[in-house]
Amino acid sequence: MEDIEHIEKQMKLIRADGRRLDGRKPDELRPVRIEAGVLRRADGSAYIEWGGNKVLAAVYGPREAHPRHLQDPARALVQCRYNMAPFSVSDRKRPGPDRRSVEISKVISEAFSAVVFREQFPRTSVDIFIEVLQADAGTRCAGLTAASVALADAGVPMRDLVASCASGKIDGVVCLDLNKEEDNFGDADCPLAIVPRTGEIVLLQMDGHLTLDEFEKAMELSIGATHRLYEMQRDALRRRYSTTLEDILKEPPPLPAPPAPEFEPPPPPPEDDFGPEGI
Amino acid sequence: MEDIEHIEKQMKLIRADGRRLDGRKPDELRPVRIEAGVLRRADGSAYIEWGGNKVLAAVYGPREAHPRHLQDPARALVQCRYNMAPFSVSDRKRPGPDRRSVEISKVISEAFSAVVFREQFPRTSVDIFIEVLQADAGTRCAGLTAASVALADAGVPMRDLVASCASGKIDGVVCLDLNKEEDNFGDADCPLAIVPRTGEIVLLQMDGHLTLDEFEKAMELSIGATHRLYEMQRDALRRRYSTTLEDILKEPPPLPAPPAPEFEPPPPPPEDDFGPEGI
Amino acid sequence: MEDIEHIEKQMKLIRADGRRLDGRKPDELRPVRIEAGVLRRADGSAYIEWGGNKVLAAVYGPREAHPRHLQDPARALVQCRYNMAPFSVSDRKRPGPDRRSVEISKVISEAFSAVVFREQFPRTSVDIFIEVLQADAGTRCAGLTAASVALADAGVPMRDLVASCASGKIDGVVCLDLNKEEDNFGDADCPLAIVPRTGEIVLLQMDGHLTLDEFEKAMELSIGATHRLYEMQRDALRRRYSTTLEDILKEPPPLPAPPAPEFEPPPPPPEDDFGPEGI
Amino acid sequence: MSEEIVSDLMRAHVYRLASTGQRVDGRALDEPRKLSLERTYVKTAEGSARAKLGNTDVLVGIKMSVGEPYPDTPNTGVLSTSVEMVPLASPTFEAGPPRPDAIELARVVDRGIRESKMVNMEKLCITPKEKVWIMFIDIHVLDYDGNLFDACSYGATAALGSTVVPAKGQGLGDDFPLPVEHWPVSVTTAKIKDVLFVDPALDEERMSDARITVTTDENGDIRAMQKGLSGSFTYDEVKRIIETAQRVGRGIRPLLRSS
Amino acid sequence: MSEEIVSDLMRAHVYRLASTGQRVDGRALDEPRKLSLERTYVKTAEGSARAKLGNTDVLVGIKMSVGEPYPDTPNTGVLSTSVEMVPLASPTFEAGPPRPDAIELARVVDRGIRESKMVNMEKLCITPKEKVWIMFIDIHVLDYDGNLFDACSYGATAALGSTVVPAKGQGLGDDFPLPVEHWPVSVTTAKIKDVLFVDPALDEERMSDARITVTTDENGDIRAMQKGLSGSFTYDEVKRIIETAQRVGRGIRPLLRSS
Amino acid sequence: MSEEIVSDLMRAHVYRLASTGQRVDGRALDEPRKLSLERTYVKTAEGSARAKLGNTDVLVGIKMSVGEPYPDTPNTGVLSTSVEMVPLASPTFEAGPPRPDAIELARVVDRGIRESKMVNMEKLCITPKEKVWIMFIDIHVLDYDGNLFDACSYGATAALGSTVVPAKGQGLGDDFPLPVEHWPVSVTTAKIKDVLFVDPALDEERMSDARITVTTDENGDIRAMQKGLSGSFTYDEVKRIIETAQRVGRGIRPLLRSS
Repeated sequence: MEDIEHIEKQMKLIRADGRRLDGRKPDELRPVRIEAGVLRRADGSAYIEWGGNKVLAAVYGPREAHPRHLQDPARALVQCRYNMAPFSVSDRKRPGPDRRSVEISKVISEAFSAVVFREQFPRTSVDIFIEVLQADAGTRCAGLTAASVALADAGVPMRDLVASCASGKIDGVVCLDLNKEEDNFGDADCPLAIVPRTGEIVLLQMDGHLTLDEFEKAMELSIGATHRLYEMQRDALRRRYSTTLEDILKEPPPLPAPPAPEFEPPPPPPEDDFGPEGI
Repeated sequence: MEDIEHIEKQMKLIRADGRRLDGRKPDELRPVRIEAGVLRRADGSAYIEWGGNKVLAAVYGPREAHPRHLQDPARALVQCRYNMAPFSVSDRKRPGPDRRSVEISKVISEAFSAVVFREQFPRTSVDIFIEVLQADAGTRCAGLTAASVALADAGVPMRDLVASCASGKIDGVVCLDLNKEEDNFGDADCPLAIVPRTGEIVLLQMDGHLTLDEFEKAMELSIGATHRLYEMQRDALRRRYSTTLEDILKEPPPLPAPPAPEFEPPPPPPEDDFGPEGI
Repeated sequence: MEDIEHIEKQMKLIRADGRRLDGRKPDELRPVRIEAGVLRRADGSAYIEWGGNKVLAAVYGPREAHPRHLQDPARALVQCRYNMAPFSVSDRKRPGPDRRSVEISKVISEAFSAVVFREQFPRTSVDIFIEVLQADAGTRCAGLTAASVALADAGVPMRDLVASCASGKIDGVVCLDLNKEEDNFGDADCPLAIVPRTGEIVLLQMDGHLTLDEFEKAMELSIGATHRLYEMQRDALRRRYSTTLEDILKEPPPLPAPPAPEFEPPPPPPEDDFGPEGI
Repeated sequence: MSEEIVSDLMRAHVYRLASTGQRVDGRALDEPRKLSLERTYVKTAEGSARAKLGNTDVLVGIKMSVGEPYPDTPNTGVLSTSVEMVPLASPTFEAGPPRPDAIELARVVDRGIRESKMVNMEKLCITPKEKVWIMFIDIHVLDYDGNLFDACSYGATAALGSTVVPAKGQGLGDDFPLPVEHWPVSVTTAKIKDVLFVDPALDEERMSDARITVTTDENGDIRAMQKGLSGSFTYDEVKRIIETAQRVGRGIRPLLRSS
Repeated sequence: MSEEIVSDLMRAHVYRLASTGQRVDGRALDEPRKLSLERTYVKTAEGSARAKLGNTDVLVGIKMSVGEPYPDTPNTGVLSTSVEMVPLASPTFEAGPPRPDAIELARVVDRGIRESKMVNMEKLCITPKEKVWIMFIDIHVLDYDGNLFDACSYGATAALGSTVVPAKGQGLGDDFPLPVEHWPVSVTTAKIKDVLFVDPALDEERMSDARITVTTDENGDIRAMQKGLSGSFTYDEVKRIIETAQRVGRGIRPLLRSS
Repeated sequence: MSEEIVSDLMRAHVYRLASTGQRVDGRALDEPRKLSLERTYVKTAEGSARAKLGNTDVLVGIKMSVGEPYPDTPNTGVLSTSVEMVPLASPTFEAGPPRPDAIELARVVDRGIRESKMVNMEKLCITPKEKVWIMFIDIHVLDYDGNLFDACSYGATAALGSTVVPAKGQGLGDDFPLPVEHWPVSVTTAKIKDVLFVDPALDEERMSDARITVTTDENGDIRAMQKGLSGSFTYDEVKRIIETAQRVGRGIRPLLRSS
């Protein structure tokens, strides 16, 4: 392989003890923390920290789709806009969508289209906004995982949450969840998103070089990780809704009562749609 | 102050005799000339020469607002577009709006929204176009002052004209109506627009460095100037409407009469709206 | 003339034997080949090879005009989009319309507006797309000539085909149909499009330097050429429609019959509209 | 412009008049409107002219700056022409990037100046392959009452004639007047049915079937042509139009030239 | 923002309260909402701060890069401020290029920082005429609950105060903190009919007639002002507003300064 | 593309056929349409190929120019891929800047070529850090009858295989063929309900639930993948799809390779 000629590829990414430069084992996820309901204006929202990634997701809708000629008379549109803040990467990114963001927005929109009960809301749009505040590889998986929680927080009916994680190959070793350095100097990256309860794959991309065996190994790592992420998503939602009551009681009563509250508390997530093991 | 370090700031802008480089006293306005009704196609128009500024203003409307989703069912929109010709400044300006023009368009739109009887024309738009043909600092004040005359020329009902002038500080002295050189090398600039009959402030911006005392001094200069400008605006409208009849009589009768005149003579300005001292 | 100072102009374009560098006589057309009905999706289409030019034309419509506010309640719009592929010229052209393409699209739209029976299809649009795949001077004439065949192939009713050819001046000699080199280093170019049966001129542009005599000579060459092109256009349409039946018989019958054919065979060209000598 | 609805009645009236050689504003069919030019109108430009052709009013500014030549013309200055059809000038003009109308207009004005070799662009070369003068012709339409092609062309020609190249400010020797060597004149003819008339005013232009702009030089030679609108011309009409353009152009040239 | 329909009832309620010195959320008329600042929130930026003013939430990142100075300020670093009002933050924000709202906001925040000479831009010159530091202030609005002018300004000020110039990575000596010399504070006052109140929350802002932002420095001197919305102020009101801005600014300055 | 309304009847018909292993046009489920390639179709390009996959027709041109490398890959040529879905090719394509469809398509084709290291980009370095060859792959869609991913990929691959680098014209030695080292093949599989079929024609594509493109190399190794549309795949399906892509790819590779 001409990889040997690459200066960039000569970097050693796996240490002598088999661990990665950040100390992780090949099948180890970076630390992940998810919080639901973090924004006031959005119908639903979530925040995720995943390794060095910091990502916010918000959901608005179902609401009337604009412009009107885009409305689908039979179902809701699911439209995602993935965006990176200019300061989220080491070289400042110019504001506004680049080609990479457009593609990621498209595949995430398609992934969620597979789980939202779109037929219940004809002519509307479910709008998902993902803002990457700090990037460290794997932002689309982090964004998808957070957006899924934001959709539930917004009370959008769906078949299940979606959980997402990538695996890749570095120094010839198949590894879970590459960080920035591993992604830049590695051999392959393969982001995946699944519907955890059914195992359906709703997002799959790959670039690099994997044999079929390596691909299967990568998939096993990713699928395993999505189940762990699914637990964290559900925990975040549980924390959000169990604390709501306490929080309300702790807050001082508003002095002069406004004639009508602007912000309705978000409705509880639709238990039915998640079935017996739903949140 | 670190001003001393500025090479740009070392320029002397006030002469030993207390006068400015162009010979003006601190409280002296540059020469101003206003002409109403200078364009054929516009519903109303005006031209202003103010020092080295040459600015045209035109008004169209009230007319149906486009696109339709912008229409306000309760009142007219007042929309201003301030634009500089590419050749109006020393380094050629690329055609089309830059960020500065967008901001100026916004604050001028807001200034006129305060005086137009907007409720009389729901779903319409009053469109104000300001074209800077030659710029010498103070173009937004010149444009606003001309646009006000153009609105009256178009017969748009309003509470009063708006008159506008800036003051600033150069070499530590508060001065009225800075020119280009004074604006570039001065310490502060503060454009103001008021409704002369009531003294209401409808536009106010400032950048630079003024103590509260200096600010008050600047405001007194500007407010005084706006009253002089108000007289000139009303003179321009008086000239416009007293000469109309003579002009018509001087013109040769059109040879073959067209079936219907395309251009109605503009209606007289609505006297009522200006009250007893109206034009 | 200062032409002598032009290094570019010192190139000799007419040989000692009076022929041009590519061996053509001054009144000689480059080889032209036209084929009708070359695209599957378009309502009508044509391909032309003309010297080193390779151009595709497609027609869609009459179809509902979009956006709606552009619809003309009394007639169809005829809208042409002329576009060059990035690789069609020696220095890569950036994708998307440049000012030259916009102008050419406009004059071609106007040329066809003169022949299409627009009143028969109010509120619709007849959309003509011209894609230059390889350019060698004269692309607008080639595109127009092909688009005319595509319109007929689409069954759009029109008074006649339009045929187009340019003439110009090189080394002081008026010549028909300049190629790239002659266009770059020549003295004038004058594209023409006419309605062959009536001789009406529907497109005429010129740049360079022609005396009135030279202009008349150029027009004679171009008009003569358009009649030859008209024959080729009609031949292309005849070939297209005489072979259709044979082609169908040669094709294997589709195995499982689809419930409804997606592509209707295009209707025969409207004989009536072309009158007695119509195709 | 063509979006505007003009009554068939008005069109019939104009045609009836024209077919007896008359026009709504009293002009003869081959008579352009009064042209007035005000040169060096704008002090911030290196050259400028405000041109009024009847009630059509345009302002043209010339800016000169130093830049690189195009690779294929290393010894030649660069010419760039643009037109802003600002919405101040007409209820039918809209803000935004230039529409096809404005682009065609700028390109036709540009061709008349470029192809007639009005300005000797070789003399605007400073250092071959490296530094040349870039000449920006910016046309601002102020009041639109028909026939922008000619009004813009006259304004640009007069503005170029008044332009002084600011060489001194760039450390390139003394300022010098732009090397103008030819005086092209654009004349636009419109057609309703079978009647031709020059310099259409807005009312005439809106009901015209076809339009053609012919730019001729001092010798009467043709330097640029552009046919427009959805109608057509016969070859004989085109020949007559060119002859008229030559004759009318001879009348207008002295106005453009005097500076 | 003004597109949203607010019932006249709500407006009357807010006004009635305000005219007795009360506000819907219990604040006094001259009392800003609680400001909390989280500095160095983003590791990929040279400086950053997340500012929450009540429920309004913005994130500001500072990026420093090396580039050319403007020709007319050859010894001065370059400052560029932009605001993204991303649709995540409000149902009324739309994707797309910045609208006039966002442009005005960015320019007002920029002026407060620029005109107060908060950062000594001369110290960001590397080689006169050739190389200077370019300082990008990028403001990302995350949750919009009114008064973006102050929230964005506070976020930008705090972020600048935490910024370290990455000189080492460019081979330009040791990293150094941004040379901050002044601490401007922006205070925005809104008006309903004849009542003034600082730091309007969204509900208040939506029903305001006019708005004014005043930026003052340590000495109480005015560095930038911007009036907005379609209402007006009397001159007396403006003077009162400035005095309030000085007083409220003194209370907020220590929060911005502590790093 | 998905905007078009396809009757449920048609979808039911296609599904019923497919579930018995048949297709509307008589192909087997794992049988791509006939691919024909015409190389060096365009003389103005350094390489080109017109690819017809059934009735889907695309033209790819390769232009080589000299420029600067990216700072982070100073020894490597630059690859830029774009797709124009011109409205000539389909009633559903619109003029204007590339839509998400076209951007995704260009990026997937680009990844297949880039990640397979088809062209040795190091050999396109002229002077490290300063001058490299920039390789533009421009894809022009001419007739859209489904499965643009594969048609565009085949056209691009064949065009690259026919490309000669014009070094002589740049004074950089003799012209040389592009250093092609691998032959990736893209194979797209669509799914209706539980049935999979390769190379969907337009009718099939419009009623598909999901789509996946797999690019494999000579060794059958995977170089790029992209799942699309709003449906899903099971993991087992993905494995079957990859194996089919390897097998079908082996059949197509000789066609792309022969030059």
